[in-house]
Amino acid sequence: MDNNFKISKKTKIVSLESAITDNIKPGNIVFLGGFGHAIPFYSSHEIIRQNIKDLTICRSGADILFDQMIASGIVSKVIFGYIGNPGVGLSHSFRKAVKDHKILLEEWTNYSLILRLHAGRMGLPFIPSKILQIGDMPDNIKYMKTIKCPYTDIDMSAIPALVPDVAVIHAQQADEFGNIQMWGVDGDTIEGALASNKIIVSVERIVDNSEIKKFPDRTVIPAHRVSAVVELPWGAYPSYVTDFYSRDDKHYIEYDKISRDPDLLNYYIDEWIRNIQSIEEYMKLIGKKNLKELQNGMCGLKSNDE
Amino acid sequence: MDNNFKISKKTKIVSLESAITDNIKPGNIVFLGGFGHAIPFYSSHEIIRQNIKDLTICRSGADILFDQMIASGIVSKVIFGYIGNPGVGLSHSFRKAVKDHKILLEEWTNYSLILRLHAGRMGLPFIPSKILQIGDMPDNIKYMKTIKCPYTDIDMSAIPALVPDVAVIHAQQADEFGNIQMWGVDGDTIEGALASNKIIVSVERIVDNSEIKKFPDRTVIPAHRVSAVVELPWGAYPSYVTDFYSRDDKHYIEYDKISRDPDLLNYYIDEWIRNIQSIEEYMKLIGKKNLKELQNGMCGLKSNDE
Amino acid sequence: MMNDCRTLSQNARIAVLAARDLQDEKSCFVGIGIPSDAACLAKLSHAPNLSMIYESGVIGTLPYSPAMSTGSPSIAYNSDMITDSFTVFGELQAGRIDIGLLSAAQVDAFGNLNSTVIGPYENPKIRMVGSGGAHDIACLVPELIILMPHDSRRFVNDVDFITSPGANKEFAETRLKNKLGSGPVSLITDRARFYMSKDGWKLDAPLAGYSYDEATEDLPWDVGKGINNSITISDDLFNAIRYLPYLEAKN
Amino acid sequence: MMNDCRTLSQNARIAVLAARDLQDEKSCFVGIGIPSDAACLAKLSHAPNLSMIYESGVIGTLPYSPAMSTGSPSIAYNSDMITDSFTVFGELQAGRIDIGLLSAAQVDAFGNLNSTVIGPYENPKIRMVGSGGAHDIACLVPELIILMPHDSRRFVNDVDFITSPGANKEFAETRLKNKLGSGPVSLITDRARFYMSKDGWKLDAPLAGYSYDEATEDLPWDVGKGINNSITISDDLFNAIRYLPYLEAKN
Repeated sequence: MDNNFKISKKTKIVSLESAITDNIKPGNIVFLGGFGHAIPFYSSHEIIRQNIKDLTICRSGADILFDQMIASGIVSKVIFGYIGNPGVGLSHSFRKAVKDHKILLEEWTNYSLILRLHAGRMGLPFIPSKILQIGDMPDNIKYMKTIKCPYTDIDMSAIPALVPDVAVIHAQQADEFGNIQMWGVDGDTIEGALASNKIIVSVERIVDNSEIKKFPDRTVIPAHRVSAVVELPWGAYPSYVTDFYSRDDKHYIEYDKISRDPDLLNYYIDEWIRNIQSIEEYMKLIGKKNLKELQNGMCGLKSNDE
Repeated sequence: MDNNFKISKKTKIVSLESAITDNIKPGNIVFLGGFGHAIPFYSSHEIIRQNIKDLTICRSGADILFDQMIASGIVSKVIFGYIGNPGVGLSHSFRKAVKDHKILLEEWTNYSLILRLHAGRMGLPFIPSKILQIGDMPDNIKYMKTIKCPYTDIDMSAIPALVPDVAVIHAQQADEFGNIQMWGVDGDTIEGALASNKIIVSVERIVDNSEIKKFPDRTVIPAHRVSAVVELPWGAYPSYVTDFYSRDDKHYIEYDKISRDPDLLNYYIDEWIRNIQSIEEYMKLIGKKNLKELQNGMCGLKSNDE
Repeated sequence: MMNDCRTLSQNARIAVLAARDLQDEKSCFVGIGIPSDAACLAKLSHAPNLSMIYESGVIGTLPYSPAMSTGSPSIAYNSDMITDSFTVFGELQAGRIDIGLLSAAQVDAFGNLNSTVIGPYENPKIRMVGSGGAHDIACLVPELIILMPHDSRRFVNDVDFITSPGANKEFAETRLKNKLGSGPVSLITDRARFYMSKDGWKLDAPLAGYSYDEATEDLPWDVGKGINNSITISDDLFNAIRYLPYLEAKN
Repeated sequence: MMNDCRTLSQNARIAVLAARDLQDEKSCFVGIGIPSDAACLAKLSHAPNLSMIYESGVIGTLPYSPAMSTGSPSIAYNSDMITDSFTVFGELQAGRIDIGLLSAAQVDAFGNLNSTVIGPYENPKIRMVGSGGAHDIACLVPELIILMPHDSRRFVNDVDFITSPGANKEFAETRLKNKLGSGPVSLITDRARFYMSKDGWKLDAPLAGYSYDEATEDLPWDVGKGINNSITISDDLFNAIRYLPYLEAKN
């Protein structure tokens, strides 16, 4: 084939505003990506700014992004394996919402939640597993059925598929057509994205398609599955992005204090989320010194150049 | 932690001879890796040289390596989805062995074979699927059971797990501890390796552990799962290895003619397999000019430097 | 002036006719050979956003040269994504790949395909390669297109072995009940396009330049009179063939 | 001269005691905090070939600095492999990871662990983080080691919620029947090591420097008299602590 033949293809690049408006509706089940790494903070904040309500949010291990979503009053249900502030303590907004019966739970474990997404990704109504056969099971997941393995006769849990309406994830790079490249810790991010009907991706940088083709193994979601791509450098702050910036552990520690106090938390949500108009304002809030330190931090730009 | 602290760990590097002798026994189920790409020709030839008999060999899509193993009389059973000479035609040794009832078949499809390995990899006795419900099913897989999905009530195939005794695969590189890195087309290679109880890996090159740590995402099998590592440049010829050398399509085309004729095939097996004492002899047989051309070919060394 | 398809090779004729059925922005699961060529032609003409998915796990590629295997260098080279076979078959089972293209040694009136054996399974006259991914694609894909050179031995009343199930009544019912793909929708030969009806293949129309008699020559099925006079190939599609010179050379 | 463990921080004491149970060439599924620290100490002393697996998918790493999450930079940095969570949990379910280490808010006599709620599930006094991977590890791993600071509120007769199932008779029977892992084998506190018997935790021995009374203080269970006098920590293991300065600093 003629090497120079150019096919003119559709771009998937849109503004963050329309990525969210066009793809997330009230009542949707939304998978939020990022397992410690590459958590889509900034794009999820846009859901809060647009005040899209009655959402069910899901993932295996969730951190303070879930706390912020819950605190903002747009979440009616969580489907999860863990919600906390890893290494710091509890998710206080989650704790309060549960205490005040303001939120519905569907409480799995990390592996069973991943298997739910795995079944969704594979187009299966369920997948068997050995877990969830002993121990206490919350009423909210007692709809799960048991099956007998037709070969070994052992009882197994029939983990039901989970097919989120939309996945929101953050990655290192994409081309304009929507080929997404991510490396470093993934956790259940790709599993959740591929399980979902729509996929919204924010990336640190848009690159040319020729860059994508240099490492096709790094492409984790193919263009035709992606609904929207938004370029959002620092979009995963205060989590981290391998080869871009490190994790702001201090932010997570401070958030523990802040989220214990409703007034402080309101102020935080206004300051860090509701009043923010652009990623540039977000970066300003992070602060130049901090941006530089995080770029120099472990797994940041500099750490990679060693 | 002290950056310079060195832990003295066990090496997994052994000779090809002992990699095969120590890990493959008569009667074993052996998964052979490589899907078009990185087919473990040379290490599998050692199984033929050692004349380890009564083997069951398995994978989804199999090419002329399976033909050679069958022709050598060491295979009593094949578990497969496809056996042929892709883009060229049939596997003549397979065709003859079936005609002469010299081989047992367990005939799946590519996806069901992959699901068998997937179940094995996940520690499940079976995995459900929508396939194998309509169409003809050979008697040799009629032991497969059907189950009812407890949620949707639809009938599904209960694809039984396959846990090979040993996987033999070829990859780009490994460190001495057995961390295996592979990129390019994988097909079901990693699935099959992770499903297996033991894993034997030949690689184009041994690299320092520090090279592995530069791209931990490229590590496809962790050291603790690997039984033996052997350095075998050109070990995947006449298939190819991305960033090393291209596929020798001509060899595949000639093999079609050769494998139709028992005398020619015997001569071929002596020349290319039984009489070969070292990878250097194999390279000599490939020929200097051909080695160079293949390095310059598509997906070869040079193609990567563009 | 109408593009003269009689000047094309047999493979090229199948490829252009099949390419017409591949709409822009769809995703399709393609095998090596004419299926891949057809998708390339569509992509190079009316369907620039067509996504081509190979069972080796390669996505988003336009082969420079004919590939012998779905895992070949010319498929992997310059691709947008290389994932594993498990992932692409999973997408297929999840109904997220729109179209599949298959060929085989034999096809019957309801699109049942055989690539396993000629003769009885236990005592084959010719033992062939087996399903590969063909059975899986035929079961799972929402829309299946079957590609066949017009060779009367390939068109049969009953295939010797149903490797890849078609759309006969019993299968159609199970497909619906068990939420499988709906099966074959069109049969493309180098002379005509057929569509699947309740009663099996019916003629859509011959390829422009071919007569009704040529289109239906030696077919063992009643394919009707055709619903169109002939199928013409657009200039864009016709001209795209020049990007796949091997397709022309290979008759 | 015996290494004086009383000079160590509470966390460091748990970590060295637990490290003893991690044999060379085994693989272990570790969480953040003391489990990870214990595995590091083992690797730096008697178990150089111990494979450490984090649920984030990271394998083969020695964290330079304490990590807050299993997906944190100090876990990912300098690792041998980063795969996905699906893969490592699959290895666990396949029985291919030998040892798991867990901590929790509460533990009972049979090693049932609670990290879900204090108080009733529907009206919790304290709603905690939930299982994470803890339930999965407790069900699937062949050998489970439980790590607990000696804090009498954590040792209970009945946990408020069984997040991670232990080895009571009913569970043990199901474990055997349904081919799960065999569950908890040891409980490590900062004062002693206990092993699981048919009747629940029994004292192996106090950590050297601790008395029987200290080791069993406020425990609500009958842990017996102990089968050894005391557990001394080898020089290699004791000295390895200097590579994890944060472990010492953090009491």
